Amino acid sequence: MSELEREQVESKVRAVIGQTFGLSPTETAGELRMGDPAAWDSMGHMQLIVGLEEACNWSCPGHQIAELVDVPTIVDAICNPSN
Amino acid sequence: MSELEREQVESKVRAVIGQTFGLSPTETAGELRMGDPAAWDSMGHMQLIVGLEEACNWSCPGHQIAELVDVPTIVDAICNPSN
Amino acid sequence: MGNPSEFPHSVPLGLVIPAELVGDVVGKLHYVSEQLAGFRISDSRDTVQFRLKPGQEAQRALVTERLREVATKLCRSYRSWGDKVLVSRPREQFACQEDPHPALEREGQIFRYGNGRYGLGPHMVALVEAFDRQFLRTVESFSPEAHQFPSIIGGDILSRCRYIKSFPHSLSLVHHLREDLEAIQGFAEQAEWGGDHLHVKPDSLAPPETLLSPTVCFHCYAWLADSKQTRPRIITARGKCFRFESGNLRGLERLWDFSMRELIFVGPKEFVLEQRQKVIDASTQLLDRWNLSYEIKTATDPFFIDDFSQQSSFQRAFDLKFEVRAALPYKPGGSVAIGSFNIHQDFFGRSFSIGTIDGQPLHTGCVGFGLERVALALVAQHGLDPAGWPPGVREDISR
Amino acid sequence: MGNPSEFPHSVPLGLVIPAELVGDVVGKLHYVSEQLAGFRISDSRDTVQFRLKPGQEAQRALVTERLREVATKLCRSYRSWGDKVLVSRPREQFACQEDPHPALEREGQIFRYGNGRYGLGPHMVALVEAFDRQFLRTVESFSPEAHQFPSIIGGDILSRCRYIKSFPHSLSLVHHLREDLEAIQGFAEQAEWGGDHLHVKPDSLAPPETLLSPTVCFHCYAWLADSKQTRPRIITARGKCFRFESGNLRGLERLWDFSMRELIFVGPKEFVLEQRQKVIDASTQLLDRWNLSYEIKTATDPFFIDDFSQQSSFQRAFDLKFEVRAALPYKPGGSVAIGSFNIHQDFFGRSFSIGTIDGQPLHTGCVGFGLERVALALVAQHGLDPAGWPPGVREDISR
Repeated sequence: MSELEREQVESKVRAVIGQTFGLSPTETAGELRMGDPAAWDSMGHMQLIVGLEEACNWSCPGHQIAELVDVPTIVDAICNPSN
Repeated sequence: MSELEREQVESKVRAVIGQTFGLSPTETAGELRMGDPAAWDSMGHMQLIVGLEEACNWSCPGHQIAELVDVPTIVDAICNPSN
Repeated sequence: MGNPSEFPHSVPLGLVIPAELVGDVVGKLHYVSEQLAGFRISDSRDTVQFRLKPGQEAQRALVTERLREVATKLCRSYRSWGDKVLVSRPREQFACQEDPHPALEREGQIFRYGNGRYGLGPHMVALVEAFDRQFLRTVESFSPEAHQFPSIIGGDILSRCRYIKSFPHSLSLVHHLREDLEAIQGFAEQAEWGGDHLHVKPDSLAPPETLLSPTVCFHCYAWLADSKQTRPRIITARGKCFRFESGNLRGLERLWDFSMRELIFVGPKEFVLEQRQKVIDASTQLLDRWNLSYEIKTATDPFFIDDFSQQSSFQRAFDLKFEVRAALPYKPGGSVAIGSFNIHQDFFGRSFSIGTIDGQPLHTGCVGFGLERVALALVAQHGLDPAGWPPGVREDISR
Repeated sequence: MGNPSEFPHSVPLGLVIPAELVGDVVGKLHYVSEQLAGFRISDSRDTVQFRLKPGQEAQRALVTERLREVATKLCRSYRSWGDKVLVSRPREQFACQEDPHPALEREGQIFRYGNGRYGLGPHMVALVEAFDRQFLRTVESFSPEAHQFPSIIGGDILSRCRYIKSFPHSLSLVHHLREDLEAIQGFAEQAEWGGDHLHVKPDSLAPPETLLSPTVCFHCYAWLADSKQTRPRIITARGKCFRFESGNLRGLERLWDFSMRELIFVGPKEFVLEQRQKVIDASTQLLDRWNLSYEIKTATDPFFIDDFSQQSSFQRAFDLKFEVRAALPYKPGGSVAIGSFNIHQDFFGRSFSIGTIDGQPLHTGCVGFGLERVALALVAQHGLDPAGWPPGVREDISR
């Protein structure tokens, strides 16, 4: 996967996170991880996963859900769905 | 106190018991003691004492209340208020 | 206390409340009106002084009338009784004279969650558990059958023994939600804490099937209900008990939710009377081992107004209830009931149809210790530091 | 079971309920409608069959719609997870294969007061107390601080940790009467047991300030609320817990009112994870000493419908909950959860503002054993006669 494609996925991931937790564009562009924003809690995490699955036409295996707690890890998971 | 007066007191006592617990004349004339009739329970006992005090113009000392559980004892207590 | 600005309104009663009845009267006046913010009995005991909640002045006449009605009703039918004192352990000097509640709170030994709801920390738990354990050892010779009962009790049981009508003021009803999807989802969306209560739609609640159990022994009688007993029974259980006491709730002295260890007797009249006396003797040994200052003397239950005078007089007349009152040195002359020794005659035997083989209703009695109050009395008399507690207590804690 | 006259109505779901989700779906369908008299999932798991209460046929369409809605909602968002099994103690042969409830009742070892409300007799009490005592000994090296908490809990506490919205179906609200003379006297006159509930005037009740506590540890977090902790804490308490489970209530397997011993951890993430693992190891020793057949494996809490899929998935994903499931030989393949080992991450640390010195929310975890269920599992596997119980059990009872 090219660097360009990766960047496209990351911006989509950030957009979904921003939408899910009602963030401003500045916040959406900043550092994001579970617990920060505060709305990214247990309920928020599962909403985010479902939102990402729809937006990225991707299916998240159960065992991976717990690892996807920041942007780079999420992007990795979506870009390398075999993992 | 004469036998006659005692009989008068007893018939008054029986009348108050009959009234208090809603007994028939036959029942009122029979053997009566706390627990029989069933309505002569804790609440009933105190209602009876109050009723007897009014009807017989008598005042029952607290320490005697527990002893007055049948007709002869009640009649004794009313006839010998010094006890 | 007598500051007139604190209690601007007065109700002359036209009688003097007997000194020994003041506590009972005060206990009942809390339930008179939700508009009542505070009250006291005047030093001359012939007047109730009170204060209304802000903006409730229009209720003054009604509240006045009710205060007078309740106070005079209780006084009119009062009989004077000399206290019968079975055991007395007075003390001149106490290690501690202060109200222990603030220090207990500071040291993490108690925590107030709300009206009548307290948590206990390690030292207080140690006292509660040690007393309970030691009481069980003390009554081992009775060979009691250990039982455990629920904390929620069916409305059928409380109706059957007249509790609902005699103690309505202290009931705690339990409601679950209706088993209906729309009702449950509606409740979940709308339920919100409003500062002092939960806002709920009443129609989302199912009608009450149960209440919180006010005492341990009712479940025992319900278990034995409609039976003929071939031998006397001695049963023990520890349980949570619940009595809502309105403005009377006060620290560990009076909790809405407390723990009680009970010993229950079911048998012929003489058996029950004899067992009660034996437990009084055994308990005295334990209380002395704990070096408590206390009295065991006649008492009555806190019946609500309509039942109060008659039922209380009856209990007094027949010596049905004795209480252990432990001294609270922080209240001059004050004490707290930490245990009671009760005879019910055949009341529960009749109410629950518990009889002999030939159908005669059996007698019952029970002994109960309020475990949080025992712990309170101990720290009130001996202080908070376990190193200063009596040797018997320290030994019982470490066993 | 599949007798069509027993369940005359059918709801085809248009999907097959995953086998491992059947229990969760059944658990929720009980709350769908008060008109529902009974139901089952078909063997093919693609249909719900049901029966209405007499005279309620008009509700058929509504009930059908709700059953379909709930079942499909739970299935649609379901993810499949392999069970993670930490410990497994299978057994081929059990001393006892029968449901012990009838015999326990016959022998005076249990008594059913009503839906989810049971009393225990001497042998069952001995098991409950011995397990609790031995568990405390087992975790002595953790030096837990013993606490005691109320059984009634403020609506503020349950709101603060989202319990009211996540588990509305299992709540028990507590109402005392209004502090008003007329309301109390009116209630006392009118309150009457109506066969399955108490007839009461709703306007005689004060709005609810408290509920019955569904678990032990909430009171612990509320005690520590809005504090900064200088060191990790390990706290233990035993308490009554209350979860109304409607048609799921069933003997000692699922009580409305049960006893739980908890061990609670508050500290940094690694501390909490490490303690949980240590208690799992210690508990395994105790369960083996009691010669129980059980498994320790991943599980989820019984969230209500709207929260169910997401919260359960989250718990599974992060291995937040492990349960001890003890075999119930009288149900082929069946088991009962007798304990659980839970991690809450920083959920309670955030909800109750329990932080480190520099304000970071702390993590929490708890371990709980349901004492009546432990006793049930023991008699279900080893029989009712104490002489036949494993040596470890007999020893622990006599200590």
